[in-house]
Amino acid sequence: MSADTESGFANRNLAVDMPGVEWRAVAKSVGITLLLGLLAAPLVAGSSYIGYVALTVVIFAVMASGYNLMLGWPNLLVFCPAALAIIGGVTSALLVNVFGVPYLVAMVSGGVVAAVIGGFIAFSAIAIGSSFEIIIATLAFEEIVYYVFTNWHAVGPTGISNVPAPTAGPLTFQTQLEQYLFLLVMLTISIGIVAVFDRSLTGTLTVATSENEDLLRSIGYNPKKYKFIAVVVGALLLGIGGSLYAHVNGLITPGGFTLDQTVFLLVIAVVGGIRTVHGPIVGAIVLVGLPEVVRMFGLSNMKPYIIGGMLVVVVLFFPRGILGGLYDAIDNRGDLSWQFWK
Amino acid sequence: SSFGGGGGGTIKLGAINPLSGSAAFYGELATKAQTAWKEQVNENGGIEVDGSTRQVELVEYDDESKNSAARSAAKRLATVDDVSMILSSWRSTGAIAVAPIANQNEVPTFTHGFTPQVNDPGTYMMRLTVSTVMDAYPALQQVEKSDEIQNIGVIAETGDWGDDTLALMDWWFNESGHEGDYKNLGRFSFSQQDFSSYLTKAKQAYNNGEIDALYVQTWASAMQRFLAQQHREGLHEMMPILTGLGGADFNSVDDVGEAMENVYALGVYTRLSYADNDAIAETISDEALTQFDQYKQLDAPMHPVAFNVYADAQISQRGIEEAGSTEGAEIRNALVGTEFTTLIGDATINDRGQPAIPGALIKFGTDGDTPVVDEVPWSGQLPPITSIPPETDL
Amino acid sequence: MTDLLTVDDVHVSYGDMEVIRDANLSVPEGEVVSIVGANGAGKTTLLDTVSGVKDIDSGDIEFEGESVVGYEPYERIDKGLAYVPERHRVFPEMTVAENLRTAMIPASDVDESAQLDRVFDLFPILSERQSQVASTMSGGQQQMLAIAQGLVIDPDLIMFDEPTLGLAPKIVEDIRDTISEISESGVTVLVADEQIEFAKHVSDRMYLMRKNTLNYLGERGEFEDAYQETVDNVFA
Amino acid sequence: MVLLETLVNGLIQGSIYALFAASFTIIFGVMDIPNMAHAALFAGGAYVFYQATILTGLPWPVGIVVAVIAIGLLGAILERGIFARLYDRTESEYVFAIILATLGLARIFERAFAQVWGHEPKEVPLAGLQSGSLHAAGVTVTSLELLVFIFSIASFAFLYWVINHTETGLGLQAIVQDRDLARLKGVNVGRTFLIAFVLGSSMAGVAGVLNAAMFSLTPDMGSSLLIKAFIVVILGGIGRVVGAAVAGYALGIYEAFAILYLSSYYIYATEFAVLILFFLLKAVVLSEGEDDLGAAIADRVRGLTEVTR
Amino acid sequence: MAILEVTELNRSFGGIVALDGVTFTLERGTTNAIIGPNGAGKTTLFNCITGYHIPDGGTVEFDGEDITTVPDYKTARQGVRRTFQEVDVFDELTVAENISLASFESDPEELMELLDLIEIHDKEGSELTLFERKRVSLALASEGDLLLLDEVFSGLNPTEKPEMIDYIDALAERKTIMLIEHDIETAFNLADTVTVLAQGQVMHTGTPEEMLEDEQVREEYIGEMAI
Ligand SMILES: Nc1ncnc2c1ncn2[C@@H]1O[C@H](COP(=O)(O)OP(=O)(O)OP(=O)(O)O)[C@@H](O)[C@H]1O
Ligand SMILES: Nc1ncnc2c1ncn2[C@@H]1O[C@H](COP(=O)(O)OP(=O)(O)OP(=O)(O)O)[C@@H](O)[C@H]1O
Ligand SMILES: [Mg+2]
Ligand SMILES: [Mg+2]
Repeated sequence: MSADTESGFANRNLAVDMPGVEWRAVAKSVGITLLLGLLAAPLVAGSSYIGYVALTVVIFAVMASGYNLMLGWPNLLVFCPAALAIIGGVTSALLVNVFGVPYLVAMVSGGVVAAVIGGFIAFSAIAIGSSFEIIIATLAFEEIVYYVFTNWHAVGPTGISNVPAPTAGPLTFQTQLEQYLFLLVMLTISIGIVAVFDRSLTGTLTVATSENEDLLRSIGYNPKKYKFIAVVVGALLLGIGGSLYAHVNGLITPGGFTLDQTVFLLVIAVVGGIRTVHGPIVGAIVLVGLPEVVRMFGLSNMKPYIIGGMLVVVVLFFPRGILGGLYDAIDNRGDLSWQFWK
Repeated sequence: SSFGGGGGGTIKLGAINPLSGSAAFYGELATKAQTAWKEQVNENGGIEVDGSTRQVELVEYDDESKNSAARSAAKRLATVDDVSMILSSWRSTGAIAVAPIANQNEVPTFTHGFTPQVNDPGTYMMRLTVSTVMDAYPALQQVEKSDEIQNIGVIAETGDWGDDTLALMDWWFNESGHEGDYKNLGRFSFSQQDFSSYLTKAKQAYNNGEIDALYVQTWASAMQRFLAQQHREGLHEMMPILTGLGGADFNSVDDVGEAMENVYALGVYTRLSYADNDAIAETISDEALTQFDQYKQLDAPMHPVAFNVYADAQISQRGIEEAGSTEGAEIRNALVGTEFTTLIGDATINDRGQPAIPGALIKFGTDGDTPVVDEVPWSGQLPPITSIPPETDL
Repeated sequence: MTDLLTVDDVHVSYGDMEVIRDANLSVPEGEVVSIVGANGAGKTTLLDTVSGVKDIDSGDIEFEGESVVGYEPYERIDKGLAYVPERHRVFPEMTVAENLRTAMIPASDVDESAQLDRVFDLFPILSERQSQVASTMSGGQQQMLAIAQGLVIDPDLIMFDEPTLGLAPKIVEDIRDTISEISESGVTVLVADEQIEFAKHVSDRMYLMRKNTLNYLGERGEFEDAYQETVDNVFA
Repeated sequence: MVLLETLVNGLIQGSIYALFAASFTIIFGVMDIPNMAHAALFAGGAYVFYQATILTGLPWPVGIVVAVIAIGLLGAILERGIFARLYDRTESEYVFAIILATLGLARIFERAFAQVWGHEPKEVPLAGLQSGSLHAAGVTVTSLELLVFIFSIASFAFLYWVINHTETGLGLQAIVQDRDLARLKGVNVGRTFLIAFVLGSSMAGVAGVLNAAMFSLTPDMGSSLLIKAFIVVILGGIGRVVGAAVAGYALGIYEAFAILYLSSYYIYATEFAVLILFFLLKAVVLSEGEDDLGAAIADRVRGLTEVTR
Repeated sequence: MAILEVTELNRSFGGIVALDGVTFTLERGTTNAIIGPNGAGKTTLFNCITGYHIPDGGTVEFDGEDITTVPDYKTARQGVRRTFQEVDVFDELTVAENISLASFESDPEELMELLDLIEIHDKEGSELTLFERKRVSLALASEGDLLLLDEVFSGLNPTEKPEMIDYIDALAERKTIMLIEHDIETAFNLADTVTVLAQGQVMHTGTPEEMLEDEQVREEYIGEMAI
């Protein structure tokens, strides 16, 4: 037994691994996303409805990945992901529509602007500290963003319409399949960013902030820094997600990015599995897909009961979400070979 | 159309109704009116297309009062269900979300949104619904005509309809140089419960001689709350309240009782509810009244919004029959510019999807505590207005 | 002399893990009985079961001649059974005074102000700091508050889990004296502690808890040798 | 004159916030349950009352009693059936769990109300109080407004007494701070929490009746009040009854004056901005180890005067 | 050369004066005990030295550098490490992860060897016994040059105490140590110097022997039992 443990320890050689990024794990996460995404591509061909749904799934998966970074690792209950997303979306739509900036530049700018605002939010949230106060302050911020956009002439209550489809240099992603492939690349990059974060010292330290700040400080780390990084990177992804939303749908309206949307992103993140790299994808598939299934079975009338009931059930029986629960079940079985995709 | 040609196949028509969320009340009415219409049509054999009559099949989706859901419903109706028309889509932002899909897939869609933003020439978004700007027109006429009312205070919602209203006021009084003036007394949110502070402000303005009447822009249930409250505070005793559709078309005018005293409101569909009043009856064509009598036989709601939805369906049917086709583009061609008679009266729709429909400005009074029509200061055709400043003058 | 508390053939487990096997204990009225034993031996668990916080698998616990199995902690406290848990657990955001008032909720017939006077007499610092929030007190001060919470309900039997943890030697002496005092005033005391020196000093009888089993070491005068023997055997 | 009237308007608006926030104070402020379904309980009370009085024809006092019992019972079912299973989760898991579960419940309830009673806004007369009015110093208020004002003050007074001067209140605070220790110290944890939740729910039910009587009854009648209630409870200082009451009225009065003088879109935006500033300020003023804003400010002031002396 | 110089340190909370002009010096490589009644200000002193609390007045110099207002996470990097009175480790991380997180220069494996943690390197923090937790928290603090240990012996049983003494002795070979302790015997065994803190003030400083002989210290603080 003890010999076993010792060799196990030597194999893991944690002391050396800790500070760097576990690139192999990251590569697996990214690879799986891309692979499964490509396998789903035939469904998207033509202008099929399921393809349209798939686009929505991917966009929400990107946004929820960003939100998951804030919720899952530092456990900060920031309640304004929708505001960050629309900031990214509006920035990018205006840059393209008004200034004729190339799409990729506009998208990244949208992300960056959201990240800068995210920085202010992170700063405030860290200063405020108490979780309920953070919830309310960020909710208030979201309302302010809503008021500002609805009253700003460039946006207004009816938002920005006629937002052109995404482009990359000479490529224009016009058909559903083209858009899907482009979105898949963006999702893969997002998952990569989250995976790198998860599998690095920074990620570990960010988790540690939610557990015991005093202890973390006593061993020489500044918890604020790690919370800050998580929120800013999360905001970046949310901003990019907002840009994808605006350009794929051709439209972005402030009314669509208020508390409802925030709650939707929260539900995606939690149902999928907080602090799991792929949780947001699973959550987005379930929550964007479920209404379609409900429709297919002609249960539209029952939808509030089905969604509401599902939330209660997930909370009661799968507190770590679908993916978190799955990992736990696999862990408990002790079958490590299954963990390759974690 | 999966059944192929001939008389056997059904005609598929879509509907996007808010069955839950903030606009659910309208969704509920729409569903009932559309179902009653469908049953009536099918009982009579169906819609006649190119020599054969075909049964109507309705595919309805809930838009949850949300734009994203409205959009995916439209996409589904256009691509999966392959409907010939969409009988209803709600809210202005909802219409904006639905418009690109309707246009791309060439599915004529009736909307109950009020925004001019979907009114580009050639659009597939059509309406028999009054836009915000049309809404205030008769009231402004009244200001023009009346000696007592020179300056009005305006209370408007936050959001695009309120913006449109204030822009119209600005254009009417300041740019076009109509007599009188307006004063912005504040914006409130649709979900507002309490109007006391606005009422205080209006009273103050009235007492200072700054305004002679109050124009309130809002819709249905908020208007109902507003009227009830201004009545409790005795505002109606001092000055008239001017308003658009919201003041007359909400759920049940009777509920508000005495509060309707001294209210001027635009009646379009509401006129039918007051058809037994002589002054009102004069504004409604005989043909419309006959159709309304038939409507009353149906198991459909006696509510102005339901009348409007029913009229949409009527026009859709005529459009399909006129076109002799279930192809969206042809139906649209048939709809534009043709004069149809519906239960709300004769109406046309222009190339921008905007209607010209009959309406009246109703001044309410009360009999005991039931509201009655006092007089009808204005009636006639409401012209299509698609932008601010309005392109068309009355 | 009657036994105020008896524990009969009690078994307790956490999930599948049995942490107390067949424990038997009697605490005669008016005496000080202590349980010593290493970390994780099960002392806390035993006190938890007596207080009603933890359920037993089998066996019986009698207090004042009646079985209390199945009774909730608040019912047992009302019968006069106080419990001071380990590691100075107090309500962190309550003030000292609120902590004491909370402790008195389940005790239906005590003279509140007299009891407060008594504990303030014992720990003057608590009297000075009545409106200080408990979490801002020093570790030792919190321990004093925890002990005071047990005493204010004027119990018939009071159980202390590691009462001297984190207390300065001088205060430990005070606690020792207090235990003797309350014992003399007729209150029965059950102490669980690793500090054998302390236990030796205060106890009339002693038990040793070792690897989930409870062994009786004897009365004052006997248990010193018995303990030494066991320590020599087990820990050598 | 206008000032007085605006003040009265503010107090009325504040009473409505306070009315809703009072019942929320015990559930969210004291028990730490961010119950997103609270607005549904609020509307539920009004629907039960509507069913009992208007549709069934019972006299209004009976209607109130029925509403209290029905919503209290509903609260009991929620507490036992759902919340009780979540209490031993870690803090952030608990917050997520409660928020999500109650969001789910809110949807279910709203839908159920709509299916049973329809979406149409309902007028809910309450003992003819809407029409009675009082005039004094040139200000008019309806009897109902006066009742709502009195009721909201009374609610807070009652809560203050329950939380600070009863064993239930003390036990409640103990449970929230350390559930296991509270049980160990003899607090009847299950019963205390149940009582408090039922109390909060019933209060929400009655508040709903009053709100429906003042305005109109719809399934989502309370949803715009919910966020205000969060603000009020947190501004007042979690768990502080007097703070919540003051915050409720302050918010109402602020809005009344803002409508009069700001006359812009920005009333709510400024309100939220002030809120954020308040939190930041509080975070700056309170340094480590302190949790009482009043004391901290007093401390700062004392420090200043000592330096200048 | 002095590794730590504390001069006239003051800190109060509201009206409570926790530290009242505390002055002392620690020599490099020594082991020092702080004893004193409950509420004397011992933990607060640690908090002020590390920068967890910023003192109201006075200075703290570490290695000749003024660190009075340097926040704790920076002083930790400079070499001032502490344990907490409430034993803290990261519950969700394994022992090995805990320790590698805290080690910048030292070799985590060596540290685990020293504190006998190799066997349990794979256990998560939440699964540890008190003694194991104490050892891990000691390991977390071991990176520094100056280790501030807050009641590391409390709650340990008579067999564990000697082991803990060995661990601290081993660390003391390389580090300067300052420990708060209520167990006089253990404290005096380990310490080169003893400081008595009472009501926020340094009452006495000296060798353990001197302390034992001091009437006042014995009477007011140590009592007769502990010896
Ligand atoms: N909540 C729990 N869940 C699972 N096991 C537990 C729990 N509490 C205690 N145990 C286990 O029960 C056993 C007895 O623990 P207990 O706390 O009663 O010991 P103790 O003698 O009081 O130890 P100490 O001296 O450290 O306080 C230990 O092995 C412990 O790990
Ligand atoms: N955050 C705070 N707010 C108010 N008072 C405090 C705070 N922290 C400490 N105190 C007070 O300062 C004094 C010193 O506390 P400290 O924790 O330093 O004592 P200590 O010497 O470590 O005692 P112990 O041996 O009991 O742990 C105590 O009276 C305590 O109540
Ligand atoms: Mg124990
Ligand atoms: Mg201390």
